Amino acid sequence: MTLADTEIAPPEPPRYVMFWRRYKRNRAALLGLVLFALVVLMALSAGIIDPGDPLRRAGEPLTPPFVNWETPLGTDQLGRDVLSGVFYGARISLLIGVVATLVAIVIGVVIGALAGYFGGWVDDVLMRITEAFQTIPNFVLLLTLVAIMGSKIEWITVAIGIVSWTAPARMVRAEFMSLRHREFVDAARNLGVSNTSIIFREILPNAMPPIVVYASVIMALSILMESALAFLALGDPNYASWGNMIGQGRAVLRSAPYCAVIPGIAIILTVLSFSLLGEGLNDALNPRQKK
Amino acid sequence: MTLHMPPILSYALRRLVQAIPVVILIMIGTFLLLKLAPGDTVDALVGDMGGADAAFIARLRAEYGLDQPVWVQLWRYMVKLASFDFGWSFVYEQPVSTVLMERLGTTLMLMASSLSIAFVAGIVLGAIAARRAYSATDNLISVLGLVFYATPSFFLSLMLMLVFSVKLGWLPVGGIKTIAAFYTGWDHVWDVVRHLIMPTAALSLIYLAFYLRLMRASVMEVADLDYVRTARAKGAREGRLMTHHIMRNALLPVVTLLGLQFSTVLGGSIVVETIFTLPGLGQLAYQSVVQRDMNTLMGIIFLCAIIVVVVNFLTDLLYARLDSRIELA
Amino acid sequence: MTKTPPPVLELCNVQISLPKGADRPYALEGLDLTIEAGEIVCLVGESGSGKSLCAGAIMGLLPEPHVRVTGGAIRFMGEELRGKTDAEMRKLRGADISMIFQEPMTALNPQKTVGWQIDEVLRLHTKMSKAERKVRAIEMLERVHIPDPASAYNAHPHQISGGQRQRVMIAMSLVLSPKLIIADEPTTALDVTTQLQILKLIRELQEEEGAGVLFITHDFGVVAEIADKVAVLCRGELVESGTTDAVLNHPQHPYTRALIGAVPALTPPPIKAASDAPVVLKGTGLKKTFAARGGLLSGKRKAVTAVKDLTFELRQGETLGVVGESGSGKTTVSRIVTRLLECDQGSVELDGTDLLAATPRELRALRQHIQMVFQDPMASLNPRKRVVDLIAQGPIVHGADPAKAREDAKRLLELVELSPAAANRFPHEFSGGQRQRIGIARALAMEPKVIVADEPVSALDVSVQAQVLKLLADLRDRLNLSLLFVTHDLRVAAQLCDRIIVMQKGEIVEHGLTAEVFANPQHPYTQNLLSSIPGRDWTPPSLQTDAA
Amino acid sequence: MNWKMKNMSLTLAVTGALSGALSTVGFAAAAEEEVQKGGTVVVHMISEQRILNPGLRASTGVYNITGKIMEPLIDKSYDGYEPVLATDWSGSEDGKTITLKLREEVNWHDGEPFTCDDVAFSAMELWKKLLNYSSALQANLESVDCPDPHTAVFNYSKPMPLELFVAAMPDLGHPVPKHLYEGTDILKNEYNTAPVGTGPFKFVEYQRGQYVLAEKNKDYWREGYPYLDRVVWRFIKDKSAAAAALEAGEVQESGFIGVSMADVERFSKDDSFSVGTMGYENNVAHSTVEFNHRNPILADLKVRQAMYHGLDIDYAINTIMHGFAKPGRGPVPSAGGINYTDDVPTYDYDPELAKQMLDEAGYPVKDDGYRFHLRHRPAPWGEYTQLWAEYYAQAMKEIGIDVEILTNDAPGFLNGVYRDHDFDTANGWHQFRSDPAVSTMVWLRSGQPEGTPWTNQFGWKSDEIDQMIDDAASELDVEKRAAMYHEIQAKAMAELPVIFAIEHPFISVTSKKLHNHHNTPRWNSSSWYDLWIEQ
Repeated sequence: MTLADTEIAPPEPPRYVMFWRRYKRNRAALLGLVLFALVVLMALSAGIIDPGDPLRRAGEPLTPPFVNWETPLGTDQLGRDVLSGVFYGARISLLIGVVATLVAIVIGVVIGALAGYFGGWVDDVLMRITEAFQTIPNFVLLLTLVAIMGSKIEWITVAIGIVSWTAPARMVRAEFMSLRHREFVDAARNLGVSNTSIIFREILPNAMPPIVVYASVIMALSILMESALAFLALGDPNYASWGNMIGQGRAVLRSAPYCAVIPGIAIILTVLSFSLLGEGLNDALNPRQKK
Repeated sequence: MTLHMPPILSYALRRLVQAIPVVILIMIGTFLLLKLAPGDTVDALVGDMGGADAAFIARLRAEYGLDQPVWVQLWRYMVKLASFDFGWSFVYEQPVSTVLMERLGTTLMLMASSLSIAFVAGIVLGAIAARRAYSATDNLISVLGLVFYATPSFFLSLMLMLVFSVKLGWLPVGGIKTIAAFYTGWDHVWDVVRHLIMPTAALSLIYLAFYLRLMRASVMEVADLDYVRTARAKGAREGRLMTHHIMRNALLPVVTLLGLQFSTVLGGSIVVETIFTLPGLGQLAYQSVVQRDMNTLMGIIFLCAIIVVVVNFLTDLLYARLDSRIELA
Repeated sequence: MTKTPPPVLELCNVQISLPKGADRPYALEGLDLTIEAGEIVCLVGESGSGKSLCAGAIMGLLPEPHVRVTGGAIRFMGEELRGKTDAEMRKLRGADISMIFQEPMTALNPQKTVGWQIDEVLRLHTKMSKAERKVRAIEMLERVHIPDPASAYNAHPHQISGGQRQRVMIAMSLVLSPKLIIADEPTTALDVTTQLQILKLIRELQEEEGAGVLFITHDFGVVAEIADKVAVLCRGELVESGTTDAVLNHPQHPYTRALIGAVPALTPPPIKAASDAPVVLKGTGLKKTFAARGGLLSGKRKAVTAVKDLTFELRQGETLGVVGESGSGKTTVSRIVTRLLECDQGSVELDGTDLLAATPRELRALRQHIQMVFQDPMASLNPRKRVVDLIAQGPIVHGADPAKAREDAKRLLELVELSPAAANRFPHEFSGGQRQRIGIARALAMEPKVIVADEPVSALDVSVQAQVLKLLADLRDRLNLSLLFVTHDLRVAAQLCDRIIVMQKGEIVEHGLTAEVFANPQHPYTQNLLSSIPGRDWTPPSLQTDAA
Repeated sequence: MNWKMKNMSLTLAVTGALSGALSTVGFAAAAEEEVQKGGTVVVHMISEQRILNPGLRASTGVYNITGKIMEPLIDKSYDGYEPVLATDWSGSEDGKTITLKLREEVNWHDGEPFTCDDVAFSAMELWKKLLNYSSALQANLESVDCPDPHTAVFNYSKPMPLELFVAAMPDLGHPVPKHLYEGTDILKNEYNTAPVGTGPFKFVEYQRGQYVLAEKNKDYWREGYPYLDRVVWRFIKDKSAAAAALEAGEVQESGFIGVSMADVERFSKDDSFSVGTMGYENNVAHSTVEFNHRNPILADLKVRQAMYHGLDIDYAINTIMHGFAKPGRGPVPSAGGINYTDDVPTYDYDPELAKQMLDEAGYPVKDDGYRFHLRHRPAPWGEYTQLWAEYYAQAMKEIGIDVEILTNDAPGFLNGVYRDHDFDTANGWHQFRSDPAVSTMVWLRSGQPEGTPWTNQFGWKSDEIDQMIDDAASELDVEKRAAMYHEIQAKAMAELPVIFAIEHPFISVTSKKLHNHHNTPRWNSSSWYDLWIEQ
């Protein structure tokens, strides 16, 4: 028996293995992963399922589902194929979700990191700005931004990002405020590392896990916001998006409910998958110290 | 601040002073933002009327001062605002303050009821889920909560309306009261409650998941703390642990969220108010944007700012009540 | 058949299993332990030895089903506890078996008053009226020597000091005169002077009540202070047990011998001739005040002075100890001299250059000459960086060729006695002591003139502590380093430091050669400090161990 | 039964109704039944007009409400023009003077008598100065004389056709009480939102965003009327919610296509409701495609014609309008009476021809698969307008024209098209107001000030048509005038400044409990003095 401290434990499995072990403990998160994979698969295979323009007239208008195998999920008021709309819509929804989230996270990280790291008047000014943004109801701000620039999908996506950055900014700030006093930050400063490097190379990677988890929330909210815009007839009609499909489908909700219900279910499942994914990420990235 | 006043007052005053630059920032920002949007309220009015001739349009624009440079308009507005004059709504042909006051009641009722239901239900369900973490019950509660959360609010609202108003005929389709029924007293209250049930349900089901998730995480965290172990070592049963030891500490982060949530809910209520024809601030804000009703929108944002300041203040007080570590003096 | 009353606690061949994937299948295996009434039995072990789970097993509070008792017998007053229902166990807990925890701040509910929490025990287990309970609780607070028990009754935990909180904990666990008290590291979180008082209190009350005490600790000093009998645990196995005298002074098992051998003796190093080496680090008139946050509603900030008018000198090759209890300002000193914290007044001259007056550019250049080893080996290493990058980071920042810096880093790993093969691992794959070695390697990579070590071994187990201290001393001598060593542990200071500064409330109360100060403390505070060292009368036997 | 067939028959029925067989579709008269007095009728309003003064705002949304409270001088019935506050009207030979006889013993709701002073004040201060469309119409009005309290003489500096004057009066001839307006800031007068009129119902309250409530005027000048106790106008912006309110019986009538077209069709098969286009003969609209002729491609007539050939109008009518519409035949709709003609050039759906024409015009398909790209702005009113835009974009893609749709809210749309001219094509619906001169010809007449919605902002100019429009406006002879409009219509169809693609009436969904409804050509705007409800 030895007390020698220098003996090194056998190496741990690689990080992704550990990650996966923790992730799969949460069964609901596994469901989320399956759903998410399904949505991604739909987005990827949209061009294979239906190589044409999803907005073209594909059959008799308002054909119910399971009647014509050319259009298995039926057609909408203008004879557009619901199935291909759902598949192409997955692309748009994922695109909106991912890009809007990136925009929100990037803005949030920069503002939150600066405020949390430097503190003092920088923090005061940035937090006042954040509060200002938080005070304006974000959907009202979104409507205003869309009113300014019109309903182009690119702009809608960016605008959703712009109205979503405050929460990640606050989270990043809180993380930075707690991390900046951690000894490893002192250690880096003590080595003469510059502020920029400390912020982005030392602290940020450690501040990311909760942000990554929250990103799933923003993704979910982005898709819901796009659909709410479409409900108010402010979506971009040049693309098949689930929001647009519901927005138009609700006109025939009573006579041809599938037009709105099918994309509605697609949204629910996608948003659900993001949320469950977030729960799983939370378990995997922020393991609670169990004794 | 050398004045001797109760700490709560001086705290309130301090919060107010802190809020002023934020409010000014918000007001100027909103003003300029809306000015960036193409068209003005005259365009919107003329569009609503189904058209008008050029002279009429020019006259209206001069009448509303919209022919002035933006900076002049902004300056005039801010000067008026300094004396709490919100100006005139050209869309409603009423002072903005009147327009706002008419809507405020509905909004506050809707928000108070849906937030409190979401809050209470979220807390209870979140606590249950946390105590049975990773069990079937937990999965059921969590997934169900998330399904509601994932449902677009208009979708949920339309479904509720379809079931409860059209098919079952139990609840009124929309509005805040039965028109021309002239109820008084408790009948009136009951009437309003009936009108609020569905919109409240739609809104609260969505926000419920927020609180549920937060509460679940919070309870799981607090349940691991040392003092809970202490209480267990004293011989307390699980139920008592929850009610006497875990709950209050677990509530702290949830209460913080409550304060931040107000504006979000106001934005989220736009769609619900539109569907249920509730004359609330959310719908008014939406209408003000698409009608470029500058003064009304500015009024709403100002009101929002005030409410957010007040709600945050109350949250702080509540927080202080809940957390004995925070000193009141 | 039994004529004598049964022992308070009897553990026979207790086995606790761990979940799959843990480092070993059983947390405890074949543990036998007996505690008679009126006896204090110390269960000693390092972290991970399974000593806390033993307490959990007795209380029936293991995190089941992952960790559970899978074998043996746990008898309390002759009665088998295994197989008792939860309701039956609840009746015992708090009344007949009570527990005192390590961290009095977190072990008390922050939202409830002290009185409420003591009252809860009475409410759960007795039918006393409210008034009776209150009388009883205040009486109990009095017994644990809390000044003004009536007002303490209404105080929240955060409103009283750490020592008083532990007294409350004790009051709470003794209020129903339990037969068995389990104390899990009850003094580890306390300052040395407070620690002694609490130990005395536990002793005093236990004698009054005649209860059996299972005292869990890692500190042989504490054992020497309080124990009647000792049991030593190593990785779940009982390696040695016996009377205190037998185990402390005549350990048999190699592990026990190693542990005891690692306890620093209180004999300071021999007095070196007054050094005439050049002064490398000189602090003059340092002052630092913090703006403490006031209450939420008042918003007023009170200024708290952390360090006032501090002056010191550190010579080449010398180790200067900064000793004090929490709140003495010793950590602030380490942060000021490395300029991690901006100072209000004074100067820190590093080889004649004022570090505090340096421009940011100059400061960056100066930093390579003064490096730091931090307290918490986990927190001071960026968990997202590989070890080699952590060590090479400093040189790279200061312009070294990255490839060469990484090569050097591997060599430094060897220097701190770690295998260079582990260079590409992440910090969490190392043990605490290993991490601290990495921290030292990182500091050394800069080839500094001065190393400031802030409590570098306080988070480590005693055996590891000795090894790290030895490494530090070796390196210091080999590389002719100057060391500013901040510590609360007088034993550690005695072992390593040539000179010490004793700080209290931001001020130096005494300074001088370590041996002189230890032998003949002048200031009452220093005297008090020295006389509070647990086990000060026990000199660990000089043992030949097979550990490094 | 085949879906499409059903729709076709519906189309035929509606088309039939529009072309003159007015009494056959939708609402059968219920003259035989016993009239029940009392009760409340709740009407759905899709948009909220916050000013309740028809003397200040010419808009059907305003008339819908104020029509019951404030009355016009003249209203329109299926038999022609009906005297309301004016009992008789005549014009002078030179067309410069119009004399009205006013109804006697009519009181305002506050008890003051209605006299010529009110008419003169309203005409000079409101109709001429403040009322949209009217200020152009009354531009030449010099004065209104009151020889006696019940005679009003309108003096014009240029001839004013009596036919035009009378046709305009139902919409643009609502007097306001002078005693409540004189000496005040008319635009901010409190009675603008709490109207005082002479009508069968008195204003009670206006809850913004919710409803307007009016109650029976017991002193109404038509003896024994009205039948109803109350009328409530409920604002429900969401069409699905409105449909639900109708089904739940909370609302008895929804006009101006207040529910989605799909629900219109659904209600048409529901026994509790009658659905029809009656009562909107005065308010027919066109769904359009508008061109920006500043774009050299679109300035080419051949391109515009080709695009028209690329549009399957029948398909659009069936799918988007669910059959409740007919193909457009130029600026004057078939409801335009004598001024309408269908003897105009037409453009059949023929995508092959369209492609060929575009090739000929010099726009072959390029490497990216398109001939050229267009930016299209759809009007944000009505879900069918959006669908029409999307159909148009798809139809154009099929003939090789890429159309990108730019969605905006109302001010953004109006600004983009009518002020900034930042569009290639646009679509919306444009309402016909009883006479082509009121608001239709401004679509074709050049020289409209920038920023005036629903006017010729298309950069299109035809001196010939400008001249014809001006001539028709001052032509006093009804027949000659009609002939001029026929010519303009044909010319517009030939040169296609705008594609008047679909003529659609407005549609009402009405509970069968209501009786005597939709019995005038502008029924929703009329006074409803004879409307009653089964209790």
